[in-house]
Amino acid sequence: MIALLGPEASWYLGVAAFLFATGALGVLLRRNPLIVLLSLEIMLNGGNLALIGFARNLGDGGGQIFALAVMAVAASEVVVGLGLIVALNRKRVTLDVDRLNTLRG
Amino acid sequence: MVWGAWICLLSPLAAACLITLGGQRLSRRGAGYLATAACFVAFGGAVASFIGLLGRDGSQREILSTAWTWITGGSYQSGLSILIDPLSVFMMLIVSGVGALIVWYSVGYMDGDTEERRYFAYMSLFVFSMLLLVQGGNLLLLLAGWGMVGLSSYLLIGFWHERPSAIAAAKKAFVMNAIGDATMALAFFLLIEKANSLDFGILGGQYSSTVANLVALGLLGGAVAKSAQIPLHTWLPDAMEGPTPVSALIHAATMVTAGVYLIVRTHAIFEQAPKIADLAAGLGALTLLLAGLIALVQVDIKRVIAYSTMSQIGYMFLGAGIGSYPNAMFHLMTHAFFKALLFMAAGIVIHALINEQDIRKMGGLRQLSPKTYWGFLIGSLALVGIFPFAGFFSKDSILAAAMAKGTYGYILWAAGLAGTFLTGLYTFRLLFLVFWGEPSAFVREHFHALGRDVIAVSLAVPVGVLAVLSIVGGWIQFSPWWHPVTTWLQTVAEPTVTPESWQEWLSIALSLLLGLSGIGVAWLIYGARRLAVPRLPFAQRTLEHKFYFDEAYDALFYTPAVSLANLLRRGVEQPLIADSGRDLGDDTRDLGGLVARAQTGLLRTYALAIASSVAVLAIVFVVVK
Amino acid sequence: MLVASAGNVLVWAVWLVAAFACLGSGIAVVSFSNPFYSALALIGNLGSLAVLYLLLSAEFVAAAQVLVYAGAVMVMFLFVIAYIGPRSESPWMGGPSWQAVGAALAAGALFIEIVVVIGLKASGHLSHSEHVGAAFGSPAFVGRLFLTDHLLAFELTSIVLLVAAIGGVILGAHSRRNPDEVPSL
Amino acid sequence: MTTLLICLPLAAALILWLLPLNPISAGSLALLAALAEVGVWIQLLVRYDFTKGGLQFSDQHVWFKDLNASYHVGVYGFSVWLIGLTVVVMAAAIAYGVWAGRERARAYMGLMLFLTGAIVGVFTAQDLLLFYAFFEAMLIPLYVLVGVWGGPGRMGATLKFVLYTMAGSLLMLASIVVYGLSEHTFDLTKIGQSSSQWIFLGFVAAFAIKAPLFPLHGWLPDAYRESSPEVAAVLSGVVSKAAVYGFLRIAVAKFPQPVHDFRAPILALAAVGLIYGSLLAFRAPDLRGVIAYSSLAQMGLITMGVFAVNDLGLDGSVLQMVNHGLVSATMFLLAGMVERRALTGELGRLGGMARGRPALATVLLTTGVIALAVPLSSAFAGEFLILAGIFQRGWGWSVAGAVAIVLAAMYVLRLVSAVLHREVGPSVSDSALDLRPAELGVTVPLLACLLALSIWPAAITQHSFRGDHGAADVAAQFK
Repeated sequence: MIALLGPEASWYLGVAAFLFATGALGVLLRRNPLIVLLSLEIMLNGGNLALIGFARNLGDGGGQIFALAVMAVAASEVVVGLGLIVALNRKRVTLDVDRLNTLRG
Repeated sequence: MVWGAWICLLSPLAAACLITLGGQRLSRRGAGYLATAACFVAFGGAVASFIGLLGRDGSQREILSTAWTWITGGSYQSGLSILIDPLSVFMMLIVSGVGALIVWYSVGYMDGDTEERRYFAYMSLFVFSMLLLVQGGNLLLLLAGWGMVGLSSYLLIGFWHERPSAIAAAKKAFVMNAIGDATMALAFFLLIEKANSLDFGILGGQYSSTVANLVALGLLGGAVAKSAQIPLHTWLPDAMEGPTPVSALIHAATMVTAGVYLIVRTHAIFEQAPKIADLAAGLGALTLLLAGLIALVQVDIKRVIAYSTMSQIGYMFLGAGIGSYPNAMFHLMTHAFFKALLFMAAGIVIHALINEQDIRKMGGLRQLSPKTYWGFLIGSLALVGIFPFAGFFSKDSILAAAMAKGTYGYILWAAGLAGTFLTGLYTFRLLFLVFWGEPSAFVREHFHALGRDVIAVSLAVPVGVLAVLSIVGGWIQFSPWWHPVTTWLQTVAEPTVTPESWQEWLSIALSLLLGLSGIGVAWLIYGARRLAVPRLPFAQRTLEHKFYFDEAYDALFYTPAVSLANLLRRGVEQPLIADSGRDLGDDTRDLGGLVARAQTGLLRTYALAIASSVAVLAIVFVVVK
Repeated sequence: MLVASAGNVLVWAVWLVAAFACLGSGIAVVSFSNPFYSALALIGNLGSLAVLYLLLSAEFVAAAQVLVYAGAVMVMFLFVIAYIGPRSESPWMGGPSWQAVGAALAAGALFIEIVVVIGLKASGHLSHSEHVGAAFGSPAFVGRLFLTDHLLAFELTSIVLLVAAIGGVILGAHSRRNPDEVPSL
Repeated sequence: MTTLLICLPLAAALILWLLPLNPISAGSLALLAALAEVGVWIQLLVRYDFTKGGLQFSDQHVWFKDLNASYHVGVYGFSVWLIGLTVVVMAAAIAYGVWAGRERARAYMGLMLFLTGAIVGVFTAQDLLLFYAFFEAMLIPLYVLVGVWGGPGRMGATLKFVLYTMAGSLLMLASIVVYGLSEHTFDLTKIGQSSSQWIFLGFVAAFAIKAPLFPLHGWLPDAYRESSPEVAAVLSGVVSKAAVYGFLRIAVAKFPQPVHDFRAPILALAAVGLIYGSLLAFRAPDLRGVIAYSSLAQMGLITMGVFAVNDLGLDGSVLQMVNHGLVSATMFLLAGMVERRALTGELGRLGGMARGRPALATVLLTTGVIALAVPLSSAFAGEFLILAGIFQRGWGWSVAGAVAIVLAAMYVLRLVSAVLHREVGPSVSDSALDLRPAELGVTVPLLACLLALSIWPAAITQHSFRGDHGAADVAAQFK
């Protein structure tokens, strides 16, 4: 049986929260879709860290499984997101999320 | 006998349907003969009914034949039934007999018109409607016939439908008649409420004087409208836009006299409402005077005759109003003869002059068309009431009956006598202007005589028959000595007044005298031209404007109705109702636009919205938990 | 105990380094104007996260993180960045727009709220953690869980990946028939 | 039998939507289904026992057990006639649609058939929730039919129509829910009478919008002008009757006390609508406008008859519902035919079409004459009974009606002359044909129905209510 060495789970969660907030800031602030995607990755990783931290804290493997699933979803999202960016680029559209306002009401 | 009446009613309808459905498969002439034959069959049916009734006792002469229940409303019901009694048979004979002659005449008159088939379908429909009116076995069917007659007269007046004036006249006639229909219907609603039935029998029931007055007033409204009495008379002169046989059939012989028939048929209610009966008589007297005056200045040959028709119906109303029903009916019959004769003779003139109706362009036709002249002369004498022509026998007895009615009767009597003078004057003014003197340039240029073909026969024979009837038709009753018409109608309409013998003779003498003096004055002015036409500009203008009735109605009803409709359209319908939907829609759309502005289409805004919502929600959850 | 505490100190040290690297690289990702640098920073971020996962006995996840995420996914990112060419933006130019202020406020609020919520709701449980077996987080452990308790999640994940793959192919495909015609969005 | 009558057109609609038929076979199939529907109705008419009266051919299946709501359909004497009106007019409308060759025939014909089923459902539903379902099902295809196949202003027209009718429907739904829950059943044959004014007004609002009654007719002129002629025919001929049916079957039968309390205002609105509609019809600038506003007037009249709640008024209004349905349907179809020839419905640009077109002239004139209720026509019989009935509630109402009769003569004659008479109008070319045989095939049967009714209006008035006493039947709530 292994005890948790080093900082307790709350420290990890603090890091996770900070990562999530940083990612959110990037998503909200940046106009380059690539960086928005990267910021999204940071948010997802913040979530993953929290999942794994709880998994360790509770001794339940489910959290890790979930983190893996999140990774898979993140990969999928990257595929689609990058596909979109490439397609946009091919249409000579400026890569600026503020220019993409076709859905304007 | 019952079968005779049904055949009488239905054969014109059958002809109308056949002509309509047959369309081009029927030749134009064929349609005319089909309609004529149907009317003669109807006349045969009427004669059969007449003979059937003759064979019965006086008290048995009322047969109601119901085909089926036409309409019900709870316990109220009215059947599709016809009534065969002396009054209806009397009318059937006149309508189908004179009608058949006029339809036959039309075969010649309308020859060459491109839409002859339609014409004869309408004519047959009219005869059917008129027969339905007089045969209807209850008030509802009477109203049905009443309305159908209005409809077919609309169709016939507007027959030449490319002429805006014809269409306007037709519409006017129909709408005026619809007013009458409406007042009659209101009277019927009251009867239904009080008696839950519309059989003729209920008219004899006891009603409060208010109810009786209202019912009688409603019926009088219908009668006045149909018979072109003041104040609902303005449609009749305009209705001369129709073909001349139509004028003869509708506006002389049959339809316009329906009002008289109505009053006689429903006399029971008028006897309970003496004030309304007096009103009817008064309106008749007023009409006969005003119409006679207007006729003095008219220049259209048919309009003069039309006003004389109004005037003569005024006599009938006078008679029916004072309760002298048989005399009113008798005058109705003789009037049908001589007025149809006058119209048809005028029709021949118009036909010969290629549809010219202005008497100022006519003159001297006596030499060119002597037979027509004789026919017209007979008709005119009968109209004025000169012995021994038909009008003499019927008109004078009405005047005599008025004398038996007290002071009010004497006023009516005086009006009637004055009317006789006017009749002589305007009738012979027309005769002298059209037939006497030298042929005018216009006449010489345009006159073409009738050939000796089928057309001429179909024009001449009915005129001849009617001329004979106008001479001898009156002899069947001479009220001082013999009165079979009164006896015949006794079971249906017992007269309420019987004049003394001296009153009869005095009326005869005075009316003959006044009629002759009217003719004399006309001869002096228009025949021998010894006197100049009197110059009375104001009177003339008033008469030419027909006492401004049209103008008054225009200002009182039509213009306000149109302005009201326009006002409603612009003031209520457009802004309040039509735009209500648009406003509602616009507002919704504006609101949508407002909300849509939040949809910037910018990803970051959405993300920010999500993030802030999550932030706020998180606070809410923490606080609430 | 001493060994333990020495190990403890070591773990703390590693944690501190990894955590600060993680936070720093996260901030770097967000603030670099060139996406290429951002992507590189993200690789660092992912790597330091993997270290933290290891400290949390999640060996398999850490390995997957490095191999799949920092490896494959980020390579894809870099390819795309290289493909479209690095374009810089200057995110911090000009005064703060309402959008920027709102973003900062929202992000800050989220951070504080998460901390507060965790502190309020879970502080008691977080102070002591469960003891776990040596196998916890091993590939065998994860694999067993995936094929037993979480089979459905596993299958769904695979379907999501498949769909994403198809989507990527369609988005990236050139029209063969008409080269001018690009797939519409 | 009743269920067959509802389901036959619905099934046909489904087949049309599902099978990839070409327009011609789709049209033929739709027409065939519509005619089969008429055949089924004739069966119903023959087999309905009028001497017994009451609810017949009923069919009941549990729907929501907890709410006591069920699929319950059946036919009363008067519904027989309204169903007959529906199937005949729908058959004519579909036939005209087939002949006119509407685009996307499968969808169009399917919607028309669906509409038929829904309207028959409205006339037969004996459960409030089912009634509501059919009422809404009737409106949805109409939205589409007006909005997709209508004229240039169809979107505005549809928007108004949707807004108005949805508002009414929701009020009715609220009333139905409150009424049904308070009475613990939604079955119309079992539900008791209520004296609640609010529930009553909810129903009245819905029906008054649908009928429509003044001043809730804002949707009417546009919807009637912009929709294709056969849809306008159905709208004014049949759909408006569903509203009056609602007045009769629900408002009057179930709410005797509120009817008594609100009689004067409702009659006043109806009378105002009658005069108002007549006046506007007299000044409307186009064919459809005249017919639309005359429809408004007629609905006012029929509503007066229903709210007279006596034998005369009720008999008259059932008869007049059928009459007006047939008349206005024929008029709208004729308006469509005239518009096809002249490419306009503006009265000022029409004229002189009678010359050389005897069939058009005869059919239009005959229909017009019946529309203005010339005596001896069935419309006269209906109006006469209604006005005689309403006379007993106050003579003033009948005077208003009599004025309207005169106005009706004015506006119908104006319409007829503007199309047929006077000089040839600028939009009428000599090459415009007379009615084609197919067009005669659509209009003549409708006209024949009217003429048959004119010969024997008692066919309807004698066979509408049990024992021929409408008021008693209403008082007994048609049980």
